[in-house]
Amino acid sequence: MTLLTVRDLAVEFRSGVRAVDGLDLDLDAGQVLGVVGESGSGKSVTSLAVLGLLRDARVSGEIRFDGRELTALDQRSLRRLRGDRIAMIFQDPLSCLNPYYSVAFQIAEAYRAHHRAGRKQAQRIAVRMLERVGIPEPERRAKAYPHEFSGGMRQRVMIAMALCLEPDLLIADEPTTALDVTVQAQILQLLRELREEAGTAIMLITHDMGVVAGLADQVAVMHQGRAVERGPVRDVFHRPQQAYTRGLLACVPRIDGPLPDRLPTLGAAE
Amino acid sequence: MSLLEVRNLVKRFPVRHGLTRRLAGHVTAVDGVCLVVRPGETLGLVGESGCGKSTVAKLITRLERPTSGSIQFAGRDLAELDAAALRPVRRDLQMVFQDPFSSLNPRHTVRQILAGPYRYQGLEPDQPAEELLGRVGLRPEHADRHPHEFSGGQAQRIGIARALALRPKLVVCDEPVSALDVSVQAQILNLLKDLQDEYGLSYLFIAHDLGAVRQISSRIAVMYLGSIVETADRDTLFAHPAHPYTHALLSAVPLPDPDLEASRGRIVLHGDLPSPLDPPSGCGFRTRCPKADELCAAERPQLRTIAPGQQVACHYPERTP
Amino acid sequence: MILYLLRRLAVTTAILLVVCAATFAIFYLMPADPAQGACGKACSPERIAEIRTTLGLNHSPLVQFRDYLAGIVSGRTYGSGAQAVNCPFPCLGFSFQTDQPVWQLLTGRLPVSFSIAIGAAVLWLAVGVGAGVVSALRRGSLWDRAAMTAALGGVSLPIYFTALVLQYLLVVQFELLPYPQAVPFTADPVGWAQSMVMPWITLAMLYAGIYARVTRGEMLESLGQNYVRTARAKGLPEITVVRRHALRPALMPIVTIFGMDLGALLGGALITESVFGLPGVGKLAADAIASADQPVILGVTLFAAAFVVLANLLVDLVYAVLDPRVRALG
Amino acid sequence: MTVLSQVTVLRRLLAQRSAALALAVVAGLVLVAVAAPLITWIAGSSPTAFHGDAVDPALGGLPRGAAGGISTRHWLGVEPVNGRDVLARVVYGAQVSLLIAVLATALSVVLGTALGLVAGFFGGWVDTAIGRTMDLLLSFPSLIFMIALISAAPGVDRRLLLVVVLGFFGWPYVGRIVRGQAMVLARGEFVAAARVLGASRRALLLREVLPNLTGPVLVVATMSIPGYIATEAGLSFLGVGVQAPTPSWGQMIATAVPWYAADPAYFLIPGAFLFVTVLAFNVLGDAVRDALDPRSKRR
Amino acid sequence: TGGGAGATVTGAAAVKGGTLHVLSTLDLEHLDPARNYVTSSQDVSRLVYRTLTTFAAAPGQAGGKIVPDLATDTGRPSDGAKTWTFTLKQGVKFEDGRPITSKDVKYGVERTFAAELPEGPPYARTWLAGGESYKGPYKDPAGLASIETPDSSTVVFHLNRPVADFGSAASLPMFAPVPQDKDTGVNYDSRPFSSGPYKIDSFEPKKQLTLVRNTSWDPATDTVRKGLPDKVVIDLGLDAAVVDQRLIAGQGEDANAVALEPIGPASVGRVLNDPQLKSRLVTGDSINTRYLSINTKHKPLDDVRVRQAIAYALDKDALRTTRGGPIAGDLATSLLPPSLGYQAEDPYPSKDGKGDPDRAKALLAEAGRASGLTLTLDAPASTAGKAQAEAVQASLGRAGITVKINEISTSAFYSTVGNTSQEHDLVIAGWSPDWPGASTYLPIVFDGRLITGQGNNNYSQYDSPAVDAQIDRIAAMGDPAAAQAAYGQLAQQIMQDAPVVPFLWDKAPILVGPNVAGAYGHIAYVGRLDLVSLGLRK
Ligand SMILES: Nc1ncnc2c1ncn2[C@@H]1O[C@H](COP(=O)(O)OP(=O)(O)OP(=O)(O)O)[C@@H](O)[C@H]1O
Ligand SMILES: Nc1ncnc2c1ncn2[C@@H]1O[C@H](COP(=O)(O)OP(=O)(O)OP(=O)(O)O)[C@@H](O)[C@H]1O
Ligand SMILES: [Mg+2]
Ligand SMILES: [Mg+2]
Repeated sequence: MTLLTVRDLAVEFRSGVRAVDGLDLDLDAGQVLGVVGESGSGKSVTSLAVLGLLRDARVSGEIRFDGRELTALDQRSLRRLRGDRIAMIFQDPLSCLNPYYSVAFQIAEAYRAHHRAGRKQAQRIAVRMLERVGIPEPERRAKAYPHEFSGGMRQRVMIAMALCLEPDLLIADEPTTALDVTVQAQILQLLRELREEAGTAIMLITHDMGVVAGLADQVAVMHQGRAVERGPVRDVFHRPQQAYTRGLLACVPRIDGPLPDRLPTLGAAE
Repeated sequence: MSLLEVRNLVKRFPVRHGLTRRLAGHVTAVDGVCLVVRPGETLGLVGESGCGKSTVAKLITRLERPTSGSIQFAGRDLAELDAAALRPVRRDLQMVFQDPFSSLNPRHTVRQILAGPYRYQGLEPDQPAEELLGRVGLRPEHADRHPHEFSGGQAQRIGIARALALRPKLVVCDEPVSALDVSVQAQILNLLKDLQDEYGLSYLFIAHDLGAVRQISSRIAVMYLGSIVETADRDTLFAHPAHPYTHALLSAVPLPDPDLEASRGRIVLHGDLPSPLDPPSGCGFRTRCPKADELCAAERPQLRTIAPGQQVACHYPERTP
Repeated sequence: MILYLLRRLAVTTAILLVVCAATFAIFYLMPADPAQGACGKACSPERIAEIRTTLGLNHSPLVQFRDYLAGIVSGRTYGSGAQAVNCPFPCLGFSFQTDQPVWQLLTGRLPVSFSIAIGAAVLWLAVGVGAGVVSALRRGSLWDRAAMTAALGGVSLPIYFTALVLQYLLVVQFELLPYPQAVPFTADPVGWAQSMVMPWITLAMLYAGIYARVTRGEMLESLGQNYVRTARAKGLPEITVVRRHALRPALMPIVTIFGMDLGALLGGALITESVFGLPGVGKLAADAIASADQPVILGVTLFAAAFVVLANLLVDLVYAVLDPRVRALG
Repeated sequence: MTVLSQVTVLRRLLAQRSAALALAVVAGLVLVAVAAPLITWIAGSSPTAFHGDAVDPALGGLPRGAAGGISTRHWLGVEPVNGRDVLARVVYGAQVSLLIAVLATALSVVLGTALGLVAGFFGGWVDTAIGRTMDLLLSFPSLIFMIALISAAPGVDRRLLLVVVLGFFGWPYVGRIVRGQAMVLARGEFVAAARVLGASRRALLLREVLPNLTGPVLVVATMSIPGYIATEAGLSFLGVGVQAPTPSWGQMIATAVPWYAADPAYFLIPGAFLFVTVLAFNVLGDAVRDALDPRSKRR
Repeated sequence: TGGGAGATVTGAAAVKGGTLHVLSTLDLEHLDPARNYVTSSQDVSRLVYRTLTTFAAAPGQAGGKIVPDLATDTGRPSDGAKTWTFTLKQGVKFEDGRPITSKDVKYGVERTFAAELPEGPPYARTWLAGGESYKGPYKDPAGLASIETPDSSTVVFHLNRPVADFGSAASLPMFAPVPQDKDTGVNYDSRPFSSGPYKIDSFEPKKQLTLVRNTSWDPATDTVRKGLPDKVVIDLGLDAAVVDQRLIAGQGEDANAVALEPIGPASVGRVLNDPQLKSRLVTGDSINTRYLSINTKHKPLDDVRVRQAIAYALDKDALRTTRGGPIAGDLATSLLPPSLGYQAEDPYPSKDGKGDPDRAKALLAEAGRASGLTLTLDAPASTAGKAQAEAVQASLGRAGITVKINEISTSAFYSTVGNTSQEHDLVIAGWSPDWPGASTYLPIVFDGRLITGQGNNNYSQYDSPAVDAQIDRIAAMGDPAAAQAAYGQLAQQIMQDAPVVPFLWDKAPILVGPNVAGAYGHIAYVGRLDLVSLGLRK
């Protein structure tokens, strides 16, 4: 069943930049859609457009979520949807957490925005969520502030916050880019588990082909605001149809396989 | 015969905290590092964020003064020299930085930037800016522009041109491609390789991206919590990592191949890099190591040779098959 | 923490000591000889010499400075014998003009300065911060532009100009208010408020302008933070997003400047008090300077400086309480 | 960090209508100040000549005629009591007020930049010493202090004294900003790059760091000029301004204070000039800051 | 307008009771009788304490008459006016009800010798026998032998020289009684013990002085003070413009208020244009003369022709305008004002007092100064001081004399110009005698032998042996009328040398609230209202 359908999405900023330009995407419930592309290809803008969080921009096209057209919704209904049915985690977990509040408060806050719950109850749920994302000693750590956490733990907090409402869709915008490989592996493992346990669909935005290969079912390759290639992950990786996709795959130095003397580059020299 | 030989390099920083700016202790950012770079080779230095890679680079280029240890370069101990004595040495020892924009003075034109090396060394420029630009694949008319008029890749080329102006023997590259987009990374890696071939340069190439390190290095050193845990030839390291950390690191790198990813066995380490403010006793890696035991807590393993061209600092290295 | 406070207090004392020494040094530049001033129109050189002895002006500057400092810490006795005058701790000397203890003069003036400063602060915080927040939320709107133009106008209006125009309009022309007078709040709250309205507005015009601009800037900054985006993505109501996630961080720098401004004002709003003729610490300073009443000038300068440095200290402590990043490490 | 070229900055500056207007006002004022002799020559007046016939001694020297004695002879009226031409005094006052403000700004910028740069760049005890000095000066009740200092120094040219005193108490504001910037810049990789190339400390300071401070320094300079104009006026108001019969706006307002009810024009005219000038500089300061800030997008 | 003529305001007469408000721009410098030496404080202190003699409570020249106060008469001279005897009235009491004795008077005079209380008049110290060596009652509790108190109501002063007007001097606050057990030294200033109709309820310097009725005061013993209001509240340190505005409005409590100081120039137009306000303006005569002092010791001012040129050049009318125009007084033609009973020709006449630059230029040319000269004027840095300085500058400028203004902060002004080494060429000054008459004026200001390095009052540093001889001659005269005439001639003699250029004989235009009665300017308090006669209409 299709959870999210994006058709001919275009985002134009007031400055005249068309960050997204005719994008089509499809994501089924419980599936992982990897969205890859170079910097500036419009990945983040797309995710924000889905949540209706873009300001100063003209959004056109269709964004259909669970049968509802999001572009037609008013702010109120969108707000109800946010967090509750569509959750989001971002690239830089430190700057995404408010330094003035404890992590449990920030998780509980998300819960209380959509459920009638007392402070105490919400706090308990926050602790449970922290435990679930693998924070050791969750009772004690709940009172801590974001700066007292390492990068990986902060991203776990973000994930806990996103998942406390058991959303249908999790949009993860570069969730591991700021992290070291060993920590990245932990977070990817966590996402994998969550998807299996809760059946949450994930829109995974990244520029790392490896991350997509390890987690996604479907993949969309973005270039200059549109999806130049879409399909099941195996097809796209093993039989890329577009030269752009092939270039993207080839220009990344790998730790396995043959070692080329010179790396192939994407397009002409800049 | 080595160009650069670093022995037991240590750097401690005082750390002050909070409102009171009280001395909270010392961070041992670099804790007894030993490295050798031979003429014409590239030594790759990898490790996680905060493990001390940049500090090593700054110590070698003497942007920081070491707490202890020696840095033998071209027959002299750089650790001992003062600013005036260092100046002539710097002609042979240059550096390329991570952020291509912040490493170029935004107020200077490219021409001024490229004249800097000669000016600061008190030399007459022997290569005009246009020539230097040509070497790194930029056009002569770029000379009169300011850095902000370039893309990240182009700016990094300018940084490389500047480092090469004095025809150095060793170039320390601190994450020169980390800030760049994937497609541009490849171009810079190719350029560095071409220049090495052309001028017989040696590189100390610092990165956290194992793929990039593999692409450019002939030998690789793996760093963890301020120390080198393993050094090996490139192929040996990727084929037979001996230190559990190297092993975990390699297994954590996602491969851009869905089938391989699905089938591969993963070692997922627990926890994060310990704080260098309060390092664990004994082996620095023991808090995350699946093999750790009492010995690891009690005694710090020394770097020892376990195979030709492979040294490791571990009580229980992986066996070479 | 205790240690920190002690160290800060030591630094504070050092600052005050330097302020004190500098002010003292100025006295030796001053053309007005207090002895001659006191001597009046019927004066002989012998009499001047006598007065110098009584006022302790015959000692070297260094000795006078030492005696002065000693007086602050432990009180001191002027003169000797039957006429000895005891000046208890904290002794800032006696006014040459009125012979009153400077400390008593200062504390007597405080209620007026406090009334002015605190009332004005409430007003400008409410108006300035409020307008700044609304402007930031409606960036580019008509409101924003109008508010920011008004703020710029407020910032550009010299205080004495505002004060006199207000007085002309409200008192002379339309007779809405009486001339400001020092009415104690306890004696007549209405009269007190009536007298304070103009000083409040005068100061608030300036500071509200400054605060509106700072608040707007800080709000725009914090509204652009990623955690505000996170808060929205959680589906929080916009009002909560603004209040909890944008305003609170934006208030931190405002706390800093507020502490400094309030500290400076509590030490006397020189121009405002002078224009409206309100006997606060600032007016005391102006009068003391005009009459070369050196002990009073010295006292006021120290007093005002003390308010500023104490406000600084307080701001730092408040910061430590409000900002978990500082608090944890403190 | 991107840096905009001078041309871009100027273009961005002029693109703001308010800024262009403010720039025009400032330019106009400078012109008026410079051309003061010419203007008074055309208007046929002098800033010091008494016109006893323009005032009515029987009424305490109130100007004859409406609105402070505005007439074809005296375009902005005359001062009460002595009948001096207000226009002439306002334009000469512009000269004095602007000169003092600009020179005080220059002094505080030079001091502030030099000390802030050294403090921020070298850090350590140098920074501690300079930083503490700045803290100290900032916690001085400077207005009281300035008045005491100025009234204590007789016989010195007040204009010079004002410049020195204002500049002296003003430099920490510049110093603080420069210090902060210099601290960031000193950690910048381009400074490290110059070090690796063997640059001396002098070269690092002057060639690498200093040019990057022009933006912030320009902003504080533009912002502090109105502050100094207002402070000079305030000091004149409190009786320690330039000496009679030299006109400055503050001193004009100060003498007009007792007359604010009897002859409002006398009070309002220099006040309006002062207000417009300070406003124009403030607008300009804002605009320069916005124009120099690469992040700021035009609304 | 003659002194006090326009003073009686029409309407109901004053009744007893109510609260009188006095609005003052000044601070009362010193209320301690030993230190009280400025006219504003003396005007106020007359409500609080009584002296041996005092001025009559009357407008115009009549106010200059000395009348008995605590004493039964104005003093009985003997020994060729070297011994003066006063007898205290019966029934005079302090505020606590104890009788006032001759000891209290003696102690009060002795206090003026104390260095701690320095500001008072010098007369006791210079005139009383043995005064040079006496250090005051704090250092010298034995007391001064030359003041005798044979019984509790008789006090005898033994002088070291004949003083014809000692009876006038006895009107100074220093001749007020001070009970020794109430003396608090320097702190006595804030609460002098009352012998008059009012006692001090509270006093906050620079803020407010509140006086309430002294029930021990017996009106039967006092022919001068009326003591009508129950309470007198004096607001201090107000802004001059605010005082004017408040009295112009005259609303609320301000209806019961009077100003202590004359209205400012800025209010003159408003008041004179409004008949209602004009009727509330009281213009009192004053014995103050304002003049421009010319430093005769400086070149080329040592040349009498240059000084005369300045006398011709000065635009007295412009100077008067800075003080409010004609209402502020009459242009001075001589050193001694008509209010002291003198009339004299102006030796340096000009049309309407606007100066005669041509005569001045001619005199300068004669003195070989045709090319002009540059002089420095010392002026106090007050609004009025600056305005006057600019007027001097402008008017002398017409004769080719360039004047540079040296602003001196008001507090330092007199000590600076009183320092002969710091004084410049010109000083704007003036003099009020301590009591009507020339004896505390010409001998102090123009006696060349009294020039001192510091604390000098002779700002022109005028040193003429002929004048000094005249001064001595007049001082020895026993007949006051002859002395007065002689002073008149002496003044003309001095004018010929032009050491000073008199420009204004002050008048004090003072506003009173609509409900205040009995207001007139008192000549001895330089035209300020005689506070003891004020009362409220209802
Ligand atoms: N608020 C905005 N106003 C104007 N242009 C914007 C805005 N946000 C993004 N853009 C532009 O839109 C384009 C796409 O940006 P986006 O952030 O989606 O890229 P991305 O694919 O997420 O890149 P990255 O990998 O660097 O995160 C870029 O050219 C960017 O400059
Ligand atoms: N000047 C300094 N003062 C205090 N601590 C420092 C300083 N410089 C570096 N450190 C600390 O030393 C440790 C090593 O830092 P370094 O920058 O060398 O790491 P890195 O390996 O280069 O990390 P990254 O991959 O993030 O660049 C870190 O914990 C860092 O916080
Ligand atoms: Mg992005
Ligand atoms: Mg690094």
